Amino acid sequence: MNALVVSAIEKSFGPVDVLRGVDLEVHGSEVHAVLGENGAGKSTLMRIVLGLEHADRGTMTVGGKPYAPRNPADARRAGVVMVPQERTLCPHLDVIENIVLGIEPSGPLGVLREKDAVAVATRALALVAGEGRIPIRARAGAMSVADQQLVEIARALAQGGESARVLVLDEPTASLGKSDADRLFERVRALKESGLAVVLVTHFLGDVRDHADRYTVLRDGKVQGSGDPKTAPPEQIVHEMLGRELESVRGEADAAKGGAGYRGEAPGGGAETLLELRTVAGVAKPRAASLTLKRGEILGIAGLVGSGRTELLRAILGLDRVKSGEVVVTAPRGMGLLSEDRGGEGLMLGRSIAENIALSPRGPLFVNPSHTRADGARWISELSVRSSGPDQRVGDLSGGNQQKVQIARLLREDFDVLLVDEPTRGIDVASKAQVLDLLRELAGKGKGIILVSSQLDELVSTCDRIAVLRRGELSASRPATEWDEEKLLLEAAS
Amino acid sequence: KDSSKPAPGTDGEGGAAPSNGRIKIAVIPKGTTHEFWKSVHAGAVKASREVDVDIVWKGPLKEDDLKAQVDVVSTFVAQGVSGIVLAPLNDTALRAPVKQAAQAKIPVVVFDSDLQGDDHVSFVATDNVAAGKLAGDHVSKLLNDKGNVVVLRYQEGSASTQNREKGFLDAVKAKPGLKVVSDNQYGGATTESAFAKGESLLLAQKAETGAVNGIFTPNESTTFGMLLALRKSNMHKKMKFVGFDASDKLVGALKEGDVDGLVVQNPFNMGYLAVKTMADHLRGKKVDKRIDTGARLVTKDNLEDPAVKEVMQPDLKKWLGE
Amino acid sequence: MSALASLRTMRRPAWLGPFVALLVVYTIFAIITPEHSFLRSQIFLTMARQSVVLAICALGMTLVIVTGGIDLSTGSLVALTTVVVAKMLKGGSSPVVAVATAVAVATAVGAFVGVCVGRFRLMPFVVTLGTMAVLRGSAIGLASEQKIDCDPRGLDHLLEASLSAPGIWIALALAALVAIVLGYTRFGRHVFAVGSNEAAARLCGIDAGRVKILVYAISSLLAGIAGVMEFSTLTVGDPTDSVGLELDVIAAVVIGGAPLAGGEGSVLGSVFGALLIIVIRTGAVHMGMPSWVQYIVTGVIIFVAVAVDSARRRRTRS
Amino acid sequence: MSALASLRTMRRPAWLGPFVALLVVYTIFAIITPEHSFLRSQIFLTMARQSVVLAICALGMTLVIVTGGIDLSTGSLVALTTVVVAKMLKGGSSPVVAVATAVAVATAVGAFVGVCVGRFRLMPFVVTLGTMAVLRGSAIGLASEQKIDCDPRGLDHLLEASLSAPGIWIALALAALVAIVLGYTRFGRHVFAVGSNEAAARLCGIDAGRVKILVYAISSLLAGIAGVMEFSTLTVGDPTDSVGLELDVIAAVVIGGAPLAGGEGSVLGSVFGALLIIVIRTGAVHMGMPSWVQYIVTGVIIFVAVAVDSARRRRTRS
Ligand SMILES: Nc1ncnc2c1ncn2[C@@H]1O[C@H](COP(=O)(O)OP(=O)(O)OP(=O)(O)O)[C@@H](O)[C@H]1O
Ligand SMILES: Nc1ncnc2c1ncn2[C@@H]1O[C@H](COP(=O)(O)OP(=O)(O)OP(=O)(O)O)[C@@H](O)[C@H]1O
Ligand SMILES: [Mg+2]
Ligand SMILES: [Mg+2]
Repeated sequence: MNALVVSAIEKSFGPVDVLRGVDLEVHGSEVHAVLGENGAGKSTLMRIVLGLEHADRGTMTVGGKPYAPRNPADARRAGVVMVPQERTLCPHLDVIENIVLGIEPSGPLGVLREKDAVAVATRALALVAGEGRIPIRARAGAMSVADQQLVEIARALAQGGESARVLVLDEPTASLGKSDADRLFERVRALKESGLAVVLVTHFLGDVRDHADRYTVLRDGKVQGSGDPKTAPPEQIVHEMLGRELESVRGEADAAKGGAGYRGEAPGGGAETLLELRTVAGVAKPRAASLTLKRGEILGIAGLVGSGRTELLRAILGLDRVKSGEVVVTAPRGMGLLSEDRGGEGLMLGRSIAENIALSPRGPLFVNPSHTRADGARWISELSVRSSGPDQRVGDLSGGNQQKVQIARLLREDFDVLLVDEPTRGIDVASKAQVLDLLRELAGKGKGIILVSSQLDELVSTCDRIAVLRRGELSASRPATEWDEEKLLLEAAS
Repeated sequence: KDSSKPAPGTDGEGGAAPSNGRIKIAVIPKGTTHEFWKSVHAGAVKASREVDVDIVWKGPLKEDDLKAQVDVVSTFVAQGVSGIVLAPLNDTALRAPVKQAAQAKIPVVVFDSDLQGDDHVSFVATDNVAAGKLAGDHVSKLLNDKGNVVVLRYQEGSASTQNREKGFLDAVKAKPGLKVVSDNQYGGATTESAFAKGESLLLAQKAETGAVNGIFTPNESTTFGMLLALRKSNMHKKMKFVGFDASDKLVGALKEGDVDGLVVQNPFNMGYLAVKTMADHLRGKKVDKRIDTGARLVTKDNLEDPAVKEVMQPDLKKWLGE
Repeated sequence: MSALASLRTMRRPAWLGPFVALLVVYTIFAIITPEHSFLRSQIFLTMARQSVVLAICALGMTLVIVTGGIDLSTGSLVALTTVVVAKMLKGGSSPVVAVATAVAVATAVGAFVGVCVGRFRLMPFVVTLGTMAVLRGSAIGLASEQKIDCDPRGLDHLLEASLSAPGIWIALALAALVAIVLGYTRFGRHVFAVGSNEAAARLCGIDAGRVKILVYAISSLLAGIAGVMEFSTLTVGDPTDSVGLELDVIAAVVIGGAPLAGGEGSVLGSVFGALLIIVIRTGAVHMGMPSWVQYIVTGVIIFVAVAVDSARRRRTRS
Repeated sequence: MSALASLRTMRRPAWLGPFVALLVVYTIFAIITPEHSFLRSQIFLTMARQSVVLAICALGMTLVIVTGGIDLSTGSLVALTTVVVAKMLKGGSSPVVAVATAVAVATAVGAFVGVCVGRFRLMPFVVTLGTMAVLRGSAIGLASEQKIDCDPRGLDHLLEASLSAPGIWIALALAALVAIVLGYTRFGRHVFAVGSNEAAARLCGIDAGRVKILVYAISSLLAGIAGVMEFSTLTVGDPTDSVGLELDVIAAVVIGGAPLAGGEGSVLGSVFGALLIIVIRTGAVHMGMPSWVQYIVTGVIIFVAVAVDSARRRRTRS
């Protein structure tokens, strides 16, 4: 039986038509992947399913009954739960409190039953993260993005409880490492076998192939195609997503084969050194990191989640305190960081695209708003940011397009050294290829780049050299040609 | 009721209005919520009916807010009333707006507190130093010229109360047997702040051990606050307490002996004379530069005197229509 | 090892800072007052009595601030309550009816503010700024621009500087009640969640609007009770009473460790904050400091309390 | 089509709401005052004069609120400035020296607040609450608990209800200057960035601490200038002046369309907000409303202005 049926849903925000008559059927006991470019309307559709937004037109049913949730509480009563794309934990509450939020076990007069809460929460946590992986009394705000993501998945499971029919996962693995992601998919399979319908929004076509039973592609707010990902060739799916061939760019599909990867033109010993780290140690991580970065090269940093990659980048930039060691910057035009936490510290969500791109500590004393806007418009077309114009609030953009805005800002600054933390997180295949090509191109123009990514294939195909970070200790770097994904994983996990 | 409308009964009667319309006088007190100002208001209304003029009664929005009063005066000047009757919150700061009024040919009568300069027509008020001295002499008499005395002041920079405090302190300091143990605490604008201050002050001076024999407070809110503090800590009747101004509660306390004396001004008369003087001036009569409205000491004994009674309980209802 | 780790991650109670500040300030005053008169039990009781209004208001304000809101109408509401009580008593109502009416009026005002903030998503600062003016005006108008004089009919004994006066015990009981609600009930948890991340709370099915309506209603109910206590002290209805009280109340809550951004706060901290303010005030009068020195001392102590608290937090975090 | 779309997505300027509110309220008063005396040019000039202090303070407060901060010390600072000017004049200084000293003192206070907020990351609400008390105390102490009387030596002509008085022009020039700084300079950008997302601003290499120090210093400098204007009106140094002014100033800025959460705000909006408050106040005096009606009207208008603004915003977004 169909667990969730969505028919002819339309939704617009002001002048922007986001969904233009979407139909979607999800069966019980299946994992249904929803694919599409950045800004295609995937998250909006899911938010409507959860009652966070309300469709302008169209109907839905759950388990055959009409379904029109006014709010997430209605959705939960009907057995629909979701892990949204952006992080939504209460930073001041601890892990347990976050997981049982809204479903707190309680006695008469609403008095909390703490023991029951701990039991419910630890059970849910154990399912997604394994025993003891996450400290249950830590405040959510103090945890890494990956851990927060796991807590959120646990929360959705706990909230659904026994009566859950539909679980919506909006890019659940975007900030997870491989082992956490694997465990999650194992979990998803078990849930599916117990009769649950799972809607999976993702940009990882590999995951779709391995874990989904069916897929539906959205483009410009309309359904463009659907089928069985195990039989449909990846090229076809990509074509449905983009409406054109993915020729010149390397998509995820062939990047995995290492095909168009960049090799062997590493700058010679004579290239100018831009950055040198001498046994740098931060407050907790990194513990001893030494590296040199030369003009024109991309240095990859691999590591498991929590190994301290983000801290390393922050220490280099001076955002975190360096306890010992030395960061020697010889780059004349300085360094810039692309944050992995774009909502938290990457972007001013309340302000326009143009203003975000123009944000800089440098520049002339006086600024001209119309120049800023024109500049913004130029970057929007350069990186094909899907938006209504340079004046649109960044907070109203889809996740992937927000990421592009962040990149545009770095490019505009014309730094010599770019520290990029998970640059392809949450962006679609075409944009992903575009971003990686862009990095290559920038290196070609003489920039030095440090690339942190959880996508090992990305590292192998894009970098000149790769170093591995293991619990805060950075290994010596080796040419990318000497690595492949298995070797990196082995090194990082050993 | 609406205290701001032209006083009832002034419309349609008589035809004495000048050719350019009826005379409209703005009366600007320092505040509106103390009973003192209610009586002034009543007196002003009485005068307005007698001499057939319209009055507008308008205090600063916040009680005792200097800037607000300056703004009210200049707004009336801009509006172009016939005359302004003003109780200035400061003797210098109101000089400029009053000068402005004079330039706009709007005469000003000052009442209650003085104003520097001579742009105003007349000054109608109590002599506050003398009134304070009245209180000081009474306390000395009650204490037989010896003991410890406490003053709870009203507010920083308020001239009329500072004059009363000064008059009181002058009188007390003239007696070598009397010692002022505290005179640097201010009760602030409201009863509640005066009460909290008074309570803490009594404790700090160990009043319960008999270390304080006499108390003076210079206006209604400090007097009432101090009265409450004495009552709440069971120290009423244990010391001599002379306050200033009157209200039902204070008169009740006087009768019960919790207050040993109240210096009262004659606010009704003040309001009456101020408006009358202004009307006289506007109609071309000659008016005195200084008009004293008098102050007297009220005690339990003279409370029933008809003269005192009239000052203490003017018939507000009749004039304000409440 | 794990025990040690759990010790380190254990949260330092939020009220510790204000409690230490209170102790230190009290001790300093006790030492420097002549003959250590600051230690007399009567002083203690008087300070307890003086704290009652501030502390009861701070209980409600704690809830409001934890949701990330603010309430500027507290002072006006207290004044209005004294006026309503006095007016009813004067009109011949029994004390019970007068008090019940006044508290009901206050609660209704709070519910209205809550609806504006919770349902119509108006900024609490502005809504309560407007409410503050409207309530002050209503109080003055209701009292015909005068203090309302009436027979307090026993209400004046509600709050006195004596252990037998019910006021102090009522305040303590209310503090315990609010602390329990905030710390041990679903509603309390939702209050924190709404203040911490409203979107997350909504996602989890919490009706954030309802939580806010309740919070403002409770807060105003408490302000109403505080107003009754204020009436008990004044024995008149005073429409000009408690101007600026809200700033003291907010200061108490903030000193008590609740940032205005919401998501954090503790009832105990706020109560200590209120006590600290009263101790400073009483101590200053006690020392015979001129009023301007009192202002400066109060300012500096607010300052130091928060600076020290913030330094401690930073140390704990890193 | 594209022109139409761009028109529709074009952002409505933030000052439009308060401007419309101002027009509506002014028109209502002009209609209902007897003989339409509200339209006389003298009234217009008087209101302009009365707005100067509030508007100049609102300029600085706009900067502060855009960074997500708040400044409660404005009223005290204005009072302190009047006292410093008066004291210096009385001591025989020339008016220029007196004004310069007073403004310098104010700026220094602001820089201190800025260092606390920007460098030591203390909460602005609490820092300025403490500062408010300290400054009030200092003003009273400096003035020896009196109003300071002095020959204003021409400073009283700075601000008058006449087109030839420099005060009104100075205020306009300052407004233009601050608007340019906020809208057309790198520093203005940074002010918005810090208020919008401080972490992002830091990440981009903006020294958020420095921005805040500058913002509070500028804001206090403006409060200092406002204080000089206030002195010009009062012609005495009044240590009890402008109690609660900060709430009016904040109300003006918030009515002007700047949410207290920071990241948004416009100088023009704040100026209209300040004018609205003054028009209500003057109109009320003009109509001879009793003060309690005036309170209620002010409250209701604050309320309506913000409710309408919020409804408009919601409509634009969806
Ligand atoms: N509140 C809003 N106001 C205006 N526009 C919005 C709003 N929310 C979403 N949009 C627009 O709707 C479109 C679809 O966004 P959505 O988040 O659904 O995309 P998505 O498919 O999830 O993309 P991604 O893969 O990048 O997450 C985007 O162009 C976005 O700008
Ligand atoms: N503010 C914090 N307080 C306490 N612990 C933290 C804080 N931030 C991060 N951590 C911990 O430090 C570890 C490293 O986090 P970080 O995000 O730097 O890892 P990473 O290698 O960059 O992984 P990823 O970026 O994939 O999350 C995490 O395990 C997290 O629990
Ligand atoms: Mg999305
Ligand atoms: Mg990271």
